[in-house]
Amino acid sequence: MTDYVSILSIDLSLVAPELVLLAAAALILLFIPLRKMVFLAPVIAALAFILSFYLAVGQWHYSGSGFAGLVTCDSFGVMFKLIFLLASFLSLLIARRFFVIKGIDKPEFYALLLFSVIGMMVMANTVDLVVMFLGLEIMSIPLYVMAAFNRRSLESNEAGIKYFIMGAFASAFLLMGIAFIYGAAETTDFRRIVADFSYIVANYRIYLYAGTALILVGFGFKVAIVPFHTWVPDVYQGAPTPVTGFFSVAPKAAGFAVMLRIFLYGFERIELLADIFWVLAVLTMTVGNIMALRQDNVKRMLAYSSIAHAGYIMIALVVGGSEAISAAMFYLVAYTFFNIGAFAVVTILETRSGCKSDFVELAGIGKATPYLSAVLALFMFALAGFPPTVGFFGKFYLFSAAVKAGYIWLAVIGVMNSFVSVYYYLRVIKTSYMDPYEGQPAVVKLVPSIFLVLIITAVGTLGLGFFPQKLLELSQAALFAFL
Amino acid sequence: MVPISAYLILAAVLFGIGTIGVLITRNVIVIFMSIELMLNAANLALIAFSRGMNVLDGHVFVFLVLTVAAAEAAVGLAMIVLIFRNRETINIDRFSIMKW
Amino acid sequence: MFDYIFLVPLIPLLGFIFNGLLIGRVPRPLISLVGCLTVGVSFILSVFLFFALKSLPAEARFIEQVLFSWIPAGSFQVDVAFLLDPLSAVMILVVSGVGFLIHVYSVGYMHSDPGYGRYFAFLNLFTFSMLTLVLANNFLLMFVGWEGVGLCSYLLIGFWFEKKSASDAGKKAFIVNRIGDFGFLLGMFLIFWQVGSLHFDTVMKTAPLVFTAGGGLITAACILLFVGAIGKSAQIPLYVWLPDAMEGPTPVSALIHAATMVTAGVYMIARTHDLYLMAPDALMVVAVIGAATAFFAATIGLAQNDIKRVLAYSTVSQLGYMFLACGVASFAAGIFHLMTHAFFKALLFLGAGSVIHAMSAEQNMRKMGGLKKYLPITYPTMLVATLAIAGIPGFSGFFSKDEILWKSFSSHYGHPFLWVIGFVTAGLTAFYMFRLIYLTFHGQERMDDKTRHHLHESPRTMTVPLVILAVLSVVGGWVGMPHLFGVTNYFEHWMEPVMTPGYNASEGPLLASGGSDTGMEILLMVLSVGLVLAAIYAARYYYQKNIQAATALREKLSGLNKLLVNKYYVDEIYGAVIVRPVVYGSIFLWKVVDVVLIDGLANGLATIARDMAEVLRHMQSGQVRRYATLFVTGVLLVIAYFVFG
Amino acid sequence: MNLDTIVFLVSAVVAVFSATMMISQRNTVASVLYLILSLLAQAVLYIQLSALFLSAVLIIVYAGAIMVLFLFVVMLLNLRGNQDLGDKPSPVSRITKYLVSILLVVELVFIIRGIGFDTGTVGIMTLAADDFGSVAAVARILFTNYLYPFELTGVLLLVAIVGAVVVSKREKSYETPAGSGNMPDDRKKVEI
Repeated sequence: MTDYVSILSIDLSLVAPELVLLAAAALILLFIPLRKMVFLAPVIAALAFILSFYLAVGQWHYSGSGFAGLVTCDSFGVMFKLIFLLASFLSLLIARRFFVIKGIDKPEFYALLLFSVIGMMVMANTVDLVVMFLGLEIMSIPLYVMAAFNRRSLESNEAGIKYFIMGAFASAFLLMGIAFIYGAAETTDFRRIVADFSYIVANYRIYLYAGTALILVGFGFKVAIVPFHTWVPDVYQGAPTPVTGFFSVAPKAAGFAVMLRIFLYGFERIELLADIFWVLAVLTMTVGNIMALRQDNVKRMLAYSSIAHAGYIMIALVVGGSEAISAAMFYLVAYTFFNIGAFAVVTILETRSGCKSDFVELAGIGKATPYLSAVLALFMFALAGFPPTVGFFGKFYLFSAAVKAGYIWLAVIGVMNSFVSVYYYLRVIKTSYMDPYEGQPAVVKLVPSIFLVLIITAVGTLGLGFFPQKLLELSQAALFAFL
Repeated sequence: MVPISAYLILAAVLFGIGTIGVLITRNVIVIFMSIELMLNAANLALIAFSRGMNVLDGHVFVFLVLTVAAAEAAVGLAMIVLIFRNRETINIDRFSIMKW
Repeated sequence: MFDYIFLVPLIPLLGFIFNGLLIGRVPRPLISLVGCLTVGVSFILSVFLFFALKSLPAEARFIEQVLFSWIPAGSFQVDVAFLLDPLSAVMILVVSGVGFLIHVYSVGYMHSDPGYGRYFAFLNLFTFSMLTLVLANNFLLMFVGWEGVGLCSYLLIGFWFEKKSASDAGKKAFIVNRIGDFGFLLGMFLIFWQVGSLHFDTVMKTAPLVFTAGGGLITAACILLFVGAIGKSAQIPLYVWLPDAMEGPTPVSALIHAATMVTAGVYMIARTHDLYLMAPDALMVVAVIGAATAFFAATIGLAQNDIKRVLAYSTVSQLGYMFLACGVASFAAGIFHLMTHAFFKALLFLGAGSVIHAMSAEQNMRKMGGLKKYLPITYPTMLVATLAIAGIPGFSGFFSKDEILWKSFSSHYGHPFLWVIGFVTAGLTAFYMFRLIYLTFHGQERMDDKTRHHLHESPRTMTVPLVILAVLSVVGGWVGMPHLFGVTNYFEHWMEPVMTPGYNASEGPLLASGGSDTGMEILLMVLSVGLVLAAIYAARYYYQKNIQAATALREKLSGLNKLLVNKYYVDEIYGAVIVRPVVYGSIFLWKVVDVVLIDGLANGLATIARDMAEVLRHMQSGQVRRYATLFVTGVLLVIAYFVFG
Repeated sequence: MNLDTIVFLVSAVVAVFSATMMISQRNTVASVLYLILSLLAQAVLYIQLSALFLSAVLIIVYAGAIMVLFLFVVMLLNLRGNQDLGDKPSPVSRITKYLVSILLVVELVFIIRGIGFDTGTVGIMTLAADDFGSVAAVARILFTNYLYPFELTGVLLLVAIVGAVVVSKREKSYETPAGSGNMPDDRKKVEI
């Protein structure tokens, strides 16, 4: 019996950031019946994010494993937790105002956001496949609901149902993959799989490989690898814009957290992996970029652009090694800043009545709101990878890691792709500054919370471009443990 | 006397039927049930493996997956109800406002 | 003194921030004051820095200022740091000096433009980026400046974006420059991969240890970098964006598309010359492309009627000269020509701007003529510039061009054939430039009455820069007189600490030696001056005295071969073998490469992308079941790969 | 041909048959009932695999609760056999869909055959060790080793409840019809 007591007393610190979020979510759900207290929901959520961030920082370099080995706390996971928290905090700040204006502000949203982040943290905080699967579900189910959150919008409904069906479908494949891995290794714990790797390969190679393939598919779905990406444009376009901003960063980071762990720490000895990732990375960035060229809706364009960015990050999966992993982490942090920033601007613009974020609606905002469009331009430059924004460095690290490892053609294709992408990012700038606009430009009201988001993201985009040192050191320091 | 691989093959066949169901039916509810069938096929495989190796972990996984299936069912059905209210159809092909 | 290096680029940046943040909120005088003053201060600083550097002993003229450590990651060290050495000192003087004059000029030229604040903000941003480019002490920071100037160029070409041609030209410049940047970036990756550093000094010092001289890797790296230079400096086959870039305001053409940005490629090669010296094949490519560009751009320039397009092709041609110089390993001569060219070509553009200003925005030279008496300041200054570019002894262009011609003949890497091309091009240059002068300022007045009434000399802010540049166009060359004249070549001497080969100096005359064959040098010089004078005479014959002859010539130009036959009644073979390919070559470049290839490439890429998107669209039909089918297909392939692969 | 083989064959045939019927029914209620039948057959197989506890759970929770939920929804939506099902798809796309699914099955079978996971045979006749798969055994491992995921399922169910409520709750005063651009004017069928 003492056994159980010790489990509880020691191990809770490993999941402290998750517990804070859970408590906050429960608190918000309790407040729902009290109509007058509803306005507190976003505040509680924001405070919870901050507290959780603080606790997660406290876990830095604290490596340990608990709950019978099912929770593994290492700097790698903590780094990703911080990314999730940052992304969701920024999305939260964007969301509130938008929901109020659209008349869909409900406290449950914040609870769902918190739950979703818990799911991501669970994914990043373990080396056990089954726990990863559960984390994935805890993350995804709120995402399905959030996509459909604007219930009266047909687009939003459709986004929800499409995301749900494709997500559940992908989960089934993932589960089958886990079953195969389990059949091959008798366990789903990576430490044990890695320890017995040669034995497993010798005896159960085909199960292991089939399982790996299906796991690749299951998590590849979440990070939108071509050809498992088809849901992305529709869901991103249909979901409420702040939610889309969240989608484009946090779940993707969670997917990459798991993939980097599995494929670079666990299964890196499967020599077939590099080649398939090579093909998938090239496909993903090329298809994303080419499709983005032809979009007339900014959200949909950004959806394809996020596919392309997943392709860039996948270079790390091809290359492997500490440098590539830290480059991927660097890129994800950088991407969080400028992509959420871009979505923040799109959100603000969408608060104008009747706005659906089509390209034509950008016309004239350069004159109407010069500062806002300047910030938008900054984010577009960062997405396109112009120096001295952090977008450039992210790409630079990734590509130079590829070149260093001898994947020159991969880097060439990546660079070519990022040049193609310049075209559609600049189209945003061109439309906002140069396209003629008839009539009175609609007034856009900045609220403090969104203003804060813009400041944080813009400073992050430029500041990390000038001083990438700290972040780089952080992402390198985050590598060192895998229990 | 039945070999374990017979169960596994049955699981694969059920999984495939589920896949066919998702691909060819237009009724969202049936698609959804097909996905449930796929999850069950995976469960069957897990239990078969578990029995083959005489390790109980697989049973726990199945237990957990059943919860996941229940959670997905709750949200998925709610979503179907929502979209049916707005669109009065459950034909998945009709849900294609956004494309290209 | 050297602690203030960082202020040189920083001050224009402040100007940009000021003008950019307060677009349309401050009165114009303040905009112009801030815009010009920042660049002016930066120029004064550059002068001080130059003299401070000069006061040091030659071998100590290498100052690095590390502002902060940009990327300190382990093996991958990049600083935000500036490098002041004789090479960059000259460059910052040229950039900030010419830049300052052009800023002042712009005050007059743009005075009634609604986008005044935006214009100065961009111009300041450009100056900042260009100064960063030349002061950078590593490839990465240089690339930052490189992208920055490209961006400003794009913004300023499309400055009058209401005009479709302007925004199209901006787009074209952008796309073509992407191709160049692609090469630069890959070259940079290649160097980083091999050397493990991007710091210029480290790269130059370690390169001999890492690369085998003349080997494939170093040649590839150099050629990739050169692709970047080709894009930025408008060489064959990527030169096509530059003539179109004339859609921008004229001072922009003067600053960006003549004096500074387009020379970035030359600067980059001079900066990395140690690498090029290790790759003779790459040097040869540089020389051949430079010579070919010089020649073909000059032939295209012969047939242009738009005053700015003549100058644009002339710029392409002169840049070709600079690359020719670099290609024969005479980097100092290339930079020298870069400097003198900055003076006289900026002057020519500004003069052209003054003409256009006077002509109520008319740019067609066929509708000008006789402007001499209306533009008492513009005319003589432009004439000075023309004499300089034509290479009349005593003017700056003579010294620099002659240096290049001589080096292309005598250098270890040179070849008489290169000299012949340069020589002929010099004649062509004189011809088309004097054609411009005669068509514009001499002969009958061919403009309509309304324009004639409106003719006026430009305001003081525009003419003063013209005069200063005219003076520089004359004396600017005197610092680099050839040894032949019995004086020291100060310029070459100044550049020596930089241009001393970093690699294996004992192996022989790697850098172009001054050449001891004085008699040959004099002969060549006399020959080229003679050719230039003949060309000027021809231009005078056709375009001043006898404009009908020119018309006749033009009519016959399609059969230039026939003309030659009639006149000399010899060498049909010569006509067929040399002249015709040349004529067709220039037509080919002008029409085919420009219109078909590059436009076609740009449009073609767009079409390909569109077609691919058309195919890929079918994946995105909006129907979940199709998505699922694609998904399952993907699963099939992935599993098949793993299980059977 | 002993009892186990017969039980297996019968259950397998029933499971596959009713699964096939499920996806080919036009009537949704019938589909649900066929799925329940398939699940019952699978429960029998669970018993053969000594998963006694899970077999009970499958029947009680899955067939008993989840599928009834489906049935409720089908009744709620008042779906009949003749709902709008659009046009017949082209034979090419139909064949493609069958083809990829069947190929998937072939691949999976190939993989399974590739190892021949035959560590002895199983069946009711040869039950595993005493309490393998019993409630007690599963509970022991579930509440010790797998405590963490078990707690996570609690979170998951909470999420599902909140999500289901958010999605399907009748609209109340939270949602004043504001000037939102995304609102369809009539909620009738939107034909695209």
